[in-house]
Amino acid sequence: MHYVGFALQWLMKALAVVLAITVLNFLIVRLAPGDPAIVMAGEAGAADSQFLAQVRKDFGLDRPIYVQLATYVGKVLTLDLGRSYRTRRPVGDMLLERLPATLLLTGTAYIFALIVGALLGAIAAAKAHTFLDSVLTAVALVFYATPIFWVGLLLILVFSVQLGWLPPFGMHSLIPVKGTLWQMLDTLKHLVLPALTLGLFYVAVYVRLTRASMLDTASLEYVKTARAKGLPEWRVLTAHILRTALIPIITFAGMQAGNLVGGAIVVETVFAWPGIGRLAFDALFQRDYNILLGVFLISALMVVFFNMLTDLAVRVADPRVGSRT
Amino acid sequence: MRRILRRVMQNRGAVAGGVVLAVILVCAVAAPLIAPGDPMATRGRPLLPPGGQFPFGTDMLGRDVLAGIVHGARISLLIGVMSTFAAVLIGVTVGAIAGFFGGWVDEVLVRFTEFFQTIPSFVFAILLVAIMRPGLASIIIAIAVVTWPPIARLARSEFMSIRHREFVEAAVLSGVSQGRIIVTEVLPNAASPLIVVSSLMVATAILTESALSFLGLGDPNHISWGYMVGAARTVFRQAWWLSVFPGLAIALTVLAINLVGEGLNDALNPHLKGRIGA
Amino acid sequence: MADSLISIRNLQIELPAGGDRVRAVDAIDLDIAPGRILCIVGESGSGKSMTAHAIMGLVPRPLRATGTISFDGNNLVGLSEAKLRAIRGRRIGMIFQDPMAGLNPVMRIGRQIEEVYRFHGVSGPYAERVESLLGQMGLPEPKLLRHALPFRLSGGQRQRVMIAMALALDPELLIADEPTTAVDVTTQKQILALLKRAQAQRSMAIVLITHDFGVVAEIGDEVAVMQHGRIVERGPTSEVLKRPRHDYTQRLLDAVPRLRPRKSAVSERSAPLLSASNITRDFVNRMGLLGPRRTVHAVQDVSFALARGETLGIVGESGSGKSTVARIIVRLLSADKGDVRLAGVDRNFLELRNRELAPLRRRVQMVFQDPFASLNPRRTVFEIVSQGLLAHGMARSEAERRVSELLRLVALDPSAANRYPNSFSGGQRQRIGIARALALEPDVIVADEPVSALDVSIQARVLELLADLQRRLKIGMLFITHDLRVAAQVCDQVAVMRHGKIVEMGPSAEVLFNPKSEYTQLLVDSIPGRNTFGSDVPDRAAELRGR
Amino acid sequence: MKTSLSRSGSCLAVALALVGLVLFEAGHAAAQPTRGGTLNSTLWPEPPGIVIGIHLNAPTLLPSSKIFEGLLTYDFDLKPQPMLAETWQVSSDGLTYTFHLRHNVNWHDGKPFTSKDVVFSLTKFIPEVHPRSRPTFQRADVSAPDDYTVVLKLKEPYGPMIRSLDVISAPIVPAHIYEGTNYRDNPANRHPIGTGPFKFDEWKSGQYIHLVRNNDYWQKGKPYLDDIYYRFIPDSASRALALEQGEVQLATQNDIELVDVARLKKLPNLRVDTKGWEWGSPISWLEMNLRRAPFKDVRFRKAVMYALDRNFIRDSIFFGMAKVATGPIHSSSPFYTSDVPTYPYDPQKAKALLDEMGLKPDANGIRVKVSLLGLPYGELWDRLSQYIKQALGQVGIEVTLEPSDVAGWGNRIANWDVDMSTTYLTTLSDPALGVARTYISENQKKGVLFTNTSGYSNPEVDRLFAEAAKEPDQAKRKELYTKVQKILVDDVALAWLVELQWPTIYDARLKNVIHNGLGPNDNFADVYFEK
Repeated sequence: MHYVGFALQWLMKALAVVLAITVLNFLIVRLAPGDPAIVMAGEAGAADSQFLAQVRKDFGLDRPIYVQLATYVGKVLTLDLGRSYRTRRPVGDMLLERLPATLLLTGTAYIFALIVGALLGAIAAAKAHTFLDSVLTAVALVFYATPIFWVGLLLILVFSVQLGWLPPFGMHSLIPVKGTLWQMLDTLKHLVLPALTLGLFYVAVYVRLTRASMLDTASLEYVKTARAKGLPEWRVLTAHILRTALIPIITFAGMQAGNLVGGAIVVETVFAWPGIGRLAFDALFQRDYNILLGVFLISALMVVFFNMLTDLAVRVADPRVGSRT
Repeated sequence: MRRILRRVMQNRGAVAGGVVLAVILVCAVAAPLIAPGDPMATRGRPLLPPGGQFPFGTDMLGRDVLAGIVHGARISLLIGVMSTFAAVLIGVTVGAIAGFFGGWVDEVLVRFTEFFQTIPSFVFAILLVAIMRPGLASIIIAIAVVTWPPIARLARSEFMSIRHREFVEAAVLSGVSQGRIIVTEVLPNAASPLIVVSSLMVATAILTESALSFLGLGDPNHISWGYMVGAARTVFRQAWWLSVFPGLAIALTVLAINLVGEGLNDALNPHLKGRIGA
Repeated sequence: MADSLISIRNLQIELPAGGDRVRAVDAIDLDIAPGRILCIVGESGSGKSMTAHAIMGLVPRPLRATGTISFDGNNLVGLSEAKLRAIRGRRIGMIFQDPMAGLNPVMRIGRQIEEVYRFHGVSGPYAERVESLLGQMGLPEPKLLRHALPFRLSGGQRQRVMIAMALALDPELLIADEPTTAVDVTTQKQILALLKRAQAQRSMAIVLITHDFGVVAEIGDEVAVMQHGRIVERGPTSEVLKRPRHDYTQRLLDAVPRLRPRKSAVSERSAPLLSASNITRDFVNRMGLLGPRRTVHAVQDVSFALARGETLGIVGESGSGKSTVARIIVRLLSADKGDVRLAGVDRNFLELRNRELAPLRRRVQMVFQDPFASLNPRRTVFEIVSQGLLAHGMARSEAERRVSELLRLVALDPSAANRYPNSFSGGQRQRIGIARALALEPDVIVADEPVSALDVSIQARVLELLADLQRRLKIGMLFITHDLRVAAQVCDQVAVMRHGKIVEMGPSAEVLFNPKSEYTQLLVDSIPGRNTFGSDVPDRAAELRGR
Repeated sequence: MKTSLSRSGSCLAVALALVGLVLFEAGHAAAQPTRGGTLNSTLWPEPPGIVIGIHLNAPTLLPSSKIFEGLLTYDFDLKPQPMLAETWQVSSDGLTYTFHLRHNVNWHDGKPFTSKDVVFSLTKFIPEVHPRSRPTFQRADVSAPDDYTVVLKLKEPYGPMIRSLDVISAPIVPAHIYEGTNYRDNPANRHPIGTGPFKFDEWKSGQYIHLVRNNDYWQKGKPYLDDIYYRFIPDSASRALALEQGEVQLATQNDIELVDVARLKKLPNLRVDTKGWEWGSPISWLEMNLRRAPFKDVRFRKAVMYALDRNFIRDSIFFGMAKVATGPIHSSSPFYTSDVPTYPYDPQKAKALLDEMGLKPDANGIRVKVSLLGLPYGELWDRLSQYIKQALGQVGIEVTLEPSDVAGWGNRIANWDVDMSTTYLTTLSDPALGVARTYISENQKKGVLFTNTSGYSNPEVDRLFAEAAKEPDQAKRKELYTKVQKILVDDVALAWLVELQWPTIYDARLKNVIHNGLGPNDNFADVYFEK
């Protein structure tokens, strides 16, 4: 496997894609009516032309678009994502502060969904067309069909309001807990409900995908050979059917991984989770272009990175890919 | 066609889904008959619990929740179907051209599709709605622009595989023009997987609309389920019926569409229905 | 038979409602003697494969087998999973038809073979046990092969690995479901020889399912003929082939193409209708942007000429480039180099661009191999056959008349015009394909393996139709096939191709019966059951004189 | 000492509180402010900054007013009270203001507070960054005869001056930190240095702002609280939940949806207070673009007033947390008069006026079609727009709601690209500061929000406002403002709806939360948890 060639190819592609995205996003974001100065004036309940002119001059909003674009791309290449109009803080810092929260939430939900979903999907496929199968598929469908925020609010109502087992929102409890271990435990306790809300939807997706993929693989000829060899059913199911059925699932999971950034806005809103999904949402309404572009950039990098990872994973899982004689 | 219908009927889930969908379609079409008058008009005291004159209760402006659900069906389905139709139109065109002609055309279009996937789809939808001033049209366009890439990828792979089938080559030899070949030879055979996927997309579109309304980007001039659940969020605790009924309506519709989609899928490509046991 | 290994009594397998038959297997009784090779022969859909699967308990749900298959004291039908598993792979081995799909694509060869040992309680290191097994099967460098993945092996090699797996624990019975149907003639000969040797060494029984009487003649000690789920005849191979008692068996035997020289109908060769010279085409594939380039020389400098009313056969094994040549001639594939001249056209047919190409394209049409893939399932027969006519501007009413005429020409009832392809059998579909090819009154028809997907009996009738049409319409025909017997029966001239080159070309009687290159000789010798069916060609000298 | 209210649901909380109540009543007289305790308050949206002046957003004011202080503060009747200025005199001609500063006051970094800081704040810092107070302090020459005395000299008397020295209009910032730097980018903005009772400790983006007690505060023994957490919770339902469960003890302004406030009011462990907005005096109105056809005609504007049932708005939209507005000036202002034309809910009169204008209803009862750009500040304002559309619809005015987000809304109003729009604005402590800007002709500045965007222009009104601003005699000013109110209301310059009374909701055991005109924006020096 010529890894150098592969890595080089990925690097070139990543750079080109990210640059193209940055430019296009820069232009798209500016299409939204109004600008940060108006928003800040609105919030302050006070403004005069000098205030508006001041804000716009400070951030070069008064200069022509292409000049703004050139400066922005120039800065991005030096890893400087510009500053937020509202808080005047460097966007890089703001994103770094909030990225771990998003990755923790979406990462946990993603892994939980992948494992539980694939497992349940495999069971449903193994027991295809039995009662258990229809129950699992029905439950998967229900979670696939219910709006995420609705599930979130219901979970809060049941588990934190009525039963009081879990905190309803936020990432840490109010009185800062001492000791890293306790803090970790505290964050985990806060993580359960939001990760569950986000996870349940994706569990449903993976159950259906795994089941269909396994049923497809089961009808292939070599499964019959495996049985003709007298292998026990569990061996046939795992080593032969599941092993190959995983390949389309890995591809799908790779695609989903790229979308981890934006996927959690609704959950971050309901659970007051300090992630960059909600940051992007607020930035959009505050027309804080640089933050929005920063989030888009991170998301683009993650998509390109995970695509590469998926390519690698698929090549490992399915040696036929890429080394066909 | 009768054969496909017969096979769909055998799938219990699809039948149940079909029945529920039919009820919802009836609501959407005959909304003014079932709940006459403007669903947005105040009818009674605000926040009345379900029962008596208002089987589903009233919202904070005293509007009848049942009327909202019946009329909401029309808007939610409209958004779901229209945005999916637009997405399928864009997706199939791009996918067909890329898949059928291949070469550099394919390369360019694949890059173009990939670009759309790098932007987090939901944030992009919100951005589009904000740009085009929130409203029905902008929601439909936003959802369509965000959901066409998967359809394009599917159409591309379908077209690529069918393009090399022998009956297509026979048509080429008979001197049939490429345009006609796409329409008469390739598209009909690529239709079945596309139908199944687009039925699932209608469901996802309705969910997206409800999420947009939840975040305050719904169109206040038209009552939709998403708008109702979004508006009810603040009184989630004491007026549970304001979000439960529309939420149920969304879930049921999406469930029904999925079941019908699954039934279609089994009917159109029966071998998929295979078994694991010998 | 008292000491039979397996005795099958009243075996029945129901078909789901709506099929064209009630039962796949209809109450058959069959005894399998130990240490002998029993061939079960029959056309597709005769239930032969289902019977084999029933023995192994692999009848796919929702079908269910009833009746008794007694083996070593218990009835395999309905036996508990645990007991069945103990037998499968240990006491009865099985191999299947398609080597390409028979092995797990993502698991190394060695591990797939180890599984047989591991899950039947054989402990200890497996390395050299597997390697010796692979060696016995005649596979090159077993040490390397153990770590290879299936897709690196050829079809023949994969079939040998499958056989190795089946024979790992020296089973008493090996069931082979059409083991050589999907491989080339030369490979088929080696595989049959391997099976015969393995059977002799292990004195085990083999049940071999096939549709080719040649294979039966080559390897079978006994034979059972099946039709519509019933056994119509059974007995020692030599007897059944010489004096078949049942007329169905007789009909099948007659339909088997003989390697008989063909009286060349064309007295002398008129001006060439189509002449091709120095056709070359390479295929380049590259892994990833910077991966190494691999070039395959599919067609190298091929030249030939085709006269009106004459059939030129191009014969060769898979990968010899014969299909590539065919597709280049009909302009479905572009050639790197090469010149093709149609009678009356002074330009190179390969270089014409769309406007000039369109009118000439109708003069060269093609008949495809797979009857099920060459007709668009979603269009009526009329639309399929008339698509060329309509595209060239013929009025619909005129086209309708022309289609009915064409259908009658290929011995199909004109009423078939408004039905869909899925309501026709393989043979009927191929006739529709031929009607489509004839619609534009072409000068040349390129037939790419037109009959290889059909059952023997139907094959014969379609070949007769082609020969008859060619005589009546004076068309030149380029006939691509891997089966020398079919080539001998149909072609006036024959060209033998190997690795993209023509190794030998000339009159079919000459090339096939007095081959100059020994590759052709190898091909001729590899024809299964050659001496049984070739008996009416005792002496080459006589055959030459017979001209 | 975090409140130990157990989480086992509200019924247990009721029992505990009842016991608490009894104790409270008995020991009322002897209640001494107890020291200690952590106050958790909700705060949303997360403020852009924490230095008053550089940012004037409501979320900035809440924490910042605990860190910085002004020369004065104001009681519920907006009478000036001492803060950094111990005593002060105003000359009879109203031109000279002299302030005597407190001694022994230190900045949080230990540096002493002197008149140099006041002069720097009033002459450099505020005119540069504070758009609202810029015109006020450009009128005055500020000098410091000695370290603890500051003198303001005016060219002409300016009524509102005495009421513009609170911490929000005139924050006193440390000269030694800001002098000579670019105020907006000064690193101190992220961890501000003030003189107030609480010091800045930490700001975790997306989570909370943490202030701790200033042990060296000039009011000895104060503040009573140990520290304050301002927690960012994006979802109003979650905020209400936090309050109910005692995880949070204070919620202000529109942190909680008004419909929830009505519910929370009944809970024994919570108190709701709508006072404390006198200084801000926010009024909500429906603005009509007088540059466009139907709105030019005063009869149409009167018809709109008659068509809106402002009692329904007060009760069903604002759930009683409001007062029907009669005119441009807030009822808590000394210059307010109720002797103005009134517009009771009278749809028939509205229809009569529309008929008089010649706007006859067509086949399905529609006389005219207009559009409304509703304030996009959450679900409350959506319902207000829905009601306006429905109410005007009943008299034949078909309203199309134009949904938008904050930036789009601000942009279209500032550029006069709208038929009607709803908004609310603080009219501040003096009409010259917070009212005139909306009605005087010369303040029509395209592209700038909160100016005279409705396009109303009346020379008489301009004259009255100018004169009233310069008039030193309070009685004369009241007379002038009464005339102005009569004209504006008769002219229906705007369709005033309600005076907003944002609720402050706090834990029953929290004392002195709202005890002056600044309400929750007071410096909380006196707030304590009763044992």
